[in-house]
Amino acid sequence: MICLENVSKTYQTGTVALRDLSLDIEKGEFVFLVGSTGSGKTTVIRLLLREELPDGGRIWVAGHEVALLSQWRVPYLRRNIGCVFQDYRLLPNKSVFENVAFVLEVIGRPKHVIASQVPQVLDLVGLGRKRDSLPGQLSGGEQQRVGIARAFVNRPLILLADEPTGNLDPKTSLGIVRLLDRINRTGTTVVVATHDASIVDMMRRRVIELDEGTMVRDQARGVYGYGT
Amino acid sequence: MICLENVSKTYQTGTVALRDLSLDIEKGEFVFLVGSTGSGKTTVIRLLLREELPDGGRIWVAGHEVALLSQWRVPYLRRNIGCVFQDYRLLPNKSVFENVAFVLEVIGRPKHVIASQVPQVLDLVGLGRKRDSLPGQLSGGEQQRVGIARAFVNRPLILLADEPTGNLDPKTSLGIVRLLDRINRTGTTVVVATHDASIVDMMRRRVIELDEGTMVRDQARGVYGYGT
Amino acid sequence: MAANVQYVARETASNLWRNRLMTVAAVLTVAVSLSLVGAAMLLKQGVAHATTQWQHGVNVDVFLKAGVPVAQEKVIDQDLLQLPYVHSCTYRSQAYDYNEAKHLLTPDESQSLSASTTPASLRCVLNDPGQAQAVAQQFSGRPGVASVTYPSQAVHNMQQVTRILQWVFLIVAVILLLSASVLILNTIRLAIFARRREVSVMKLVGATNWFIRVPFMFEGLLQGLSGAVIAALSVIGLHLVLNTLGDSRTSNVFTQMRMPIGEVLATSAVVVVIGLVVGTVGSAFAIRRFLET
Amino acid sequence: MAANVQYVARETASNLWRNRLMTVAAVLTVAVSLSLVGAAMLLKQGVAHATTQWQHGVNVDVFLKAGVPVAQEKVIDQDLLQLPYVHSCTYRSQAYDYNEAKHLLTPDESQSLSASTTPASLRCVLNDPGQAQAVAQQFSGRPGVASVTYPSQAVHNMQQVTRILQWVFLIVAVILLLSASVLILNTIRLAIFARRREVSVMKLVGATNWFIRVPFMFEGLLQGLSGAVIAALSVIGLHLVLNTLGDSRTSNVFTQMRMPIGEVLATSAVVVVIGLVVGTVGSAFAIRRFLET
Ligand SMILES: Nc1ncnc2c1ncn2[C@@H]1O[C@H](COP(=O)(O)OP(=O)(O)OP(=O)(O)O)[C@@H](O)[C@H]1O
Ligand SMILES: Nc1ncnc2c1ncn2[C@@H]1O[C@H](COP(=O)(O)OP(=O)(O)OP(=O)(O)O)[C@@H](O)[C@H]1O
Ligand SMILES: [Mg+2]
Ligand SMILES: [Mg+2]
Repeated sequence: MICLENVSKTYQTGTVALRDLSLDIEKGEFVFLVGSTGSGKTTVIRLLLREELPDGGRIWVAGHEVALLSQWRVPYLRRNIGCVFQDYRLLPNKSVFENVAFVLEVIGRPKHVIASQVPQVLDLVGLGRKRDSLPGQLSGGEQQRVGIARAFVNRPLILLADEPTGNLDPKTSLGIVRLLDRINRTGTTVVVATHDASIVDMMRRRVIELDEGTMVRDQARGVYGYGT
Repeated sequence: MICLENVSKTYQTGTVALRDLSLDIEKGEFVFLVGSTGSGKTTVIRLLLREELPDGGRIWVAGHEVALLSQWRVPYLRRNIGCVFQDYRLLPNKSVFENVAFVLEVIGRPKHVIASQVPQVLDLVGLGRKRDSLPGQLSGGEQQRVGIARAFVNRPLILLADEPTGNLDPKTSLGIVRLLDRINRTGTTVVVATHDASIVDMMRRRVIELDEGTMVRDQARGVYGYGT
Repeated sequence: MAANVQYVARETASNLWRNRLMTVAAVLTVAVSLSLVGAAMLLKQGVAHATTQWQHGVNVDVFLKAGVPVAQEKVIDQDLLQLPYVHSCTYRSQAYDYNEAKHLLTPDESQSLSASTTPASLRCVLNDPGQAQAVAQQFSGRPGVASVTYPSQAVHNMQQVTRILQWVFLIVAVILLLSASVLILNTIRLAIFARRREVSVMKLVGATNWFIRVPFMFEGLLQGLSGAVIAALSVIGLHLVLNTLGDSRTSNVFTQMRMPIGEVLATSAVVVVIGLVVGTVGSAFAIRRFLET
Repeated sequence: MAANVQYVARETASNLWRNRLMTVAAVLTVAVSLSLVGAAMLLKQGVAHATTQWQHGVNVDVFLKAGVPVAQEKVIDQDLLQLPYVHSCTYRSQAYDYNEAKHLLTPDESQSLSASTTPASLRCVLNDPGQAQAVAQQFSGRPGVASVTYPSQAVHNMQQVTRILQWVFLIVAVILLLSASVLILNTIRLAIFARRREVSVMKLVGATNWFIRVPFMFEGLLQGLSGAVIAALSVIGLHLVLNTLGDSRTSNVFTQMRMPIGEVLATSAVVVVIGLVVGTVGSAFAIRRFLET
């Protein structure tokens, strides 16, 4: 489902974010991406979404080599990928409901489907009562949960989550991770970049650890780290 | 140093963020503010900074009642308060160095002081090598550390930190908390709003827990929570 | 073009409302700059009308000797009318000319005049004011004709001035139109720039370029339309003001510039179309670079 | 005013550079709209100059009878010059008038002329073209004078047109100035709106309002200045173009509108000052609402 082959990425500033990274994630897997801050987790997710292009190496996502994809097909790739962004990236002028509904509108879902599905997803992340708030009127954790709701409202093939619990309290975090697990059980491939040792340790899934852009660990039923 | 007396705050949307909250923080204390997401932690910090005004009750910060402060004296209040924001709030057009230096320029520090002090603080948070990057060119954790560096570069009387370790790996988090502890030992009052159970449990300092805008716990040498 | 009508309508309306400041800024820019374009177009047409009027105003005055018999007067009149470039001639009696002279001159000057010393005259309106000198050449010195007067240098100047005025206003209109386009594009670009993050987020959740672009274009269309309608109303307002000025004093330049309401409405329509096109195309153009990658 | 010079200079420079799009947008808006203002001011002055020229061009032609003795000619000349409103008179021989007529008329028309039938004339330039009729009244019919011609209706129109033209250009300049101010303020407002979060962050870390405002005002000042300098250069460019047009063909309206470079520079200076003031005050004004609370 996701395959990176000798991928490297250097930003314009000269920062080497990824060095010769290869990894393979099968359909239906649940993978934690860990590593200290600045180790390149977000960069991996950006490359998978084709927000950035790699400098070297090849990347396949859902059967397409992303670098070769023509401009107009990129949106269709992205519709297969739900993504929770580290900085939320909500549309500031749209309400919570509209932010989530937008993803369904993009793929042309009819109005009644939107009207039934969005509230359901919002209830799932515990935001049923905030559906008409604008992102600026939400607490950090609430914004993060809107991002999570948006990421899986259209049941994507792949779910990428970048630090989905960074602003959530442990109880809510647990709820979110259980949710991700449930989504994973329906066949969705889930990749979670995180610093939250407790959820990694609890779930005991595959853990890939990056350090300065290289993979230093790929463990089948891993924990967050050796040293913590 | 900080005193809230029957403070309540309702946002324009009708959300009641704080209900009749009273608390007292002495000079030189180190306080954790915990509570589930949306419980009002950020709101408390906003009120202390006079970013918002309370609907009811009175607030004293560093000897001033903030609601009675005349407009032109607000900046001088804020210079006594260093603040790490949950959403970082860096100046997007300024480099890391300039973001931190700005706080010193605001209070009119001479150039040579800035030139010596800023790199020192950046090294302390581990960003010495990123001083010329713009915030958009940093990883989430790096941005958070810029925010932390900015908050205490001018040695404020009070340091407010809203979720300062949300995007940091446990090791870096620990380093940051140790740093906060060191700052606290120089006499600075430190208030940290956090979800990070491990640091709260490790530090064993005063813990104030909010729930739906009311204080449900104020414990001298507390832990993160009962239920986790 | 996957965007359906309802989505576009809702999206456009809410964007216009939620980005009020930018909506107002864009509408204002369109309104102000297109008003100027419209006004210039109106003035150009006004001058065209006035020119026709002024050209009719160029007369050749054939002053008759006192005591010329009526028959001779008739002959002169007919000979004048036979010239192809003479449009019409009016006989003015001594009394009439005396009155006119008194009217045009200061009391001091007209003291020396009397009805009997003032000559009668034939005032001829020419089809082509350039021919005034030819008439003068042919008729001055004819029996019964005291003198023939016509504006010489002035006619020359007048023709040049009106011709050039029309050009000036046309050029001004074109320059203003270009300026307006630049200013409107500028405003739209700024407004979209302020929303570039929004555009990038839409792209990241899988929206196609058209899906993003269409509501922006409709926004631009509506902003352009509103601004242009305000501009068109200003043009019509200007027309009405000129008309009123033209009524209050008789025979001034404003009267001469009066034109049928049809032309004014046509000008307004042109302004509205320009607004629509610049708004829509400008938005499509401005959003382009934020849609790349 | 805690901001020191160095801070302001550095801050302004880096803001201008890092917000290039907005800088360019603002400069463009100032340049385009103030160019229009400057051009209108220039044209107003041009018309004022041309008016003087045109008024000098209003001649009274006193045609002399063929064979009038030179002494009588002298007397007529002197009598003419004694009138207070006659500026000067030039004697034109029969040959001269014949040549002029040939030049003004089509070959067809001038066929019937010959040097001996064309009368000699005294061409008098008036101080006040309104007095042409008075001269005509006094001299037509005098011994030795064949006829006196002067432009009547045309003089009237000409005076009206130039007077009104000056007003029109003045009003246009004022309207353009108001429009320019609105458009520039609009652009600055949008540009600052896009940076409102930045302003709020500065406030949160303890910056005083002046500390934030001064660099913004300097930005506005520099943007206004750059735009205005471009506009001033356009005005000077326009002047040079008009001058060239005025040189290439003799005696057209452009020649008549030529004016001393001093006035053009004064106009440019006014434009620059307007740009400076609108840019600075506009920025100060636009940032105001983001500084509250
Ligand atoms: N747009 C960019 N331009 C330049 N450098 C960048 C950019 N984005 C990230 N970087 C750099 O690339 C490196 C990897 O960044 P990345 O965001 O992938 O880290 P991360 O693992 O997500 O870190 P964190 O846990 O803090 O979010 C960092 O050193 C960062 O400074
Ligand atoms: N600007 C605002 N307008 C309206 N409601 C708001 C605004 N900011 C916060 N709220 C609401 O007020 C409540 C408290 O928010 P606050 O940001 O203080 O929570 P928090 O404790 O910081 O949560 P988190 O841990 O998720 O950051 C929430 O329900 C939130 O939706
Ligand atoms: Mg990251
Ligand atoms: Mg918060």
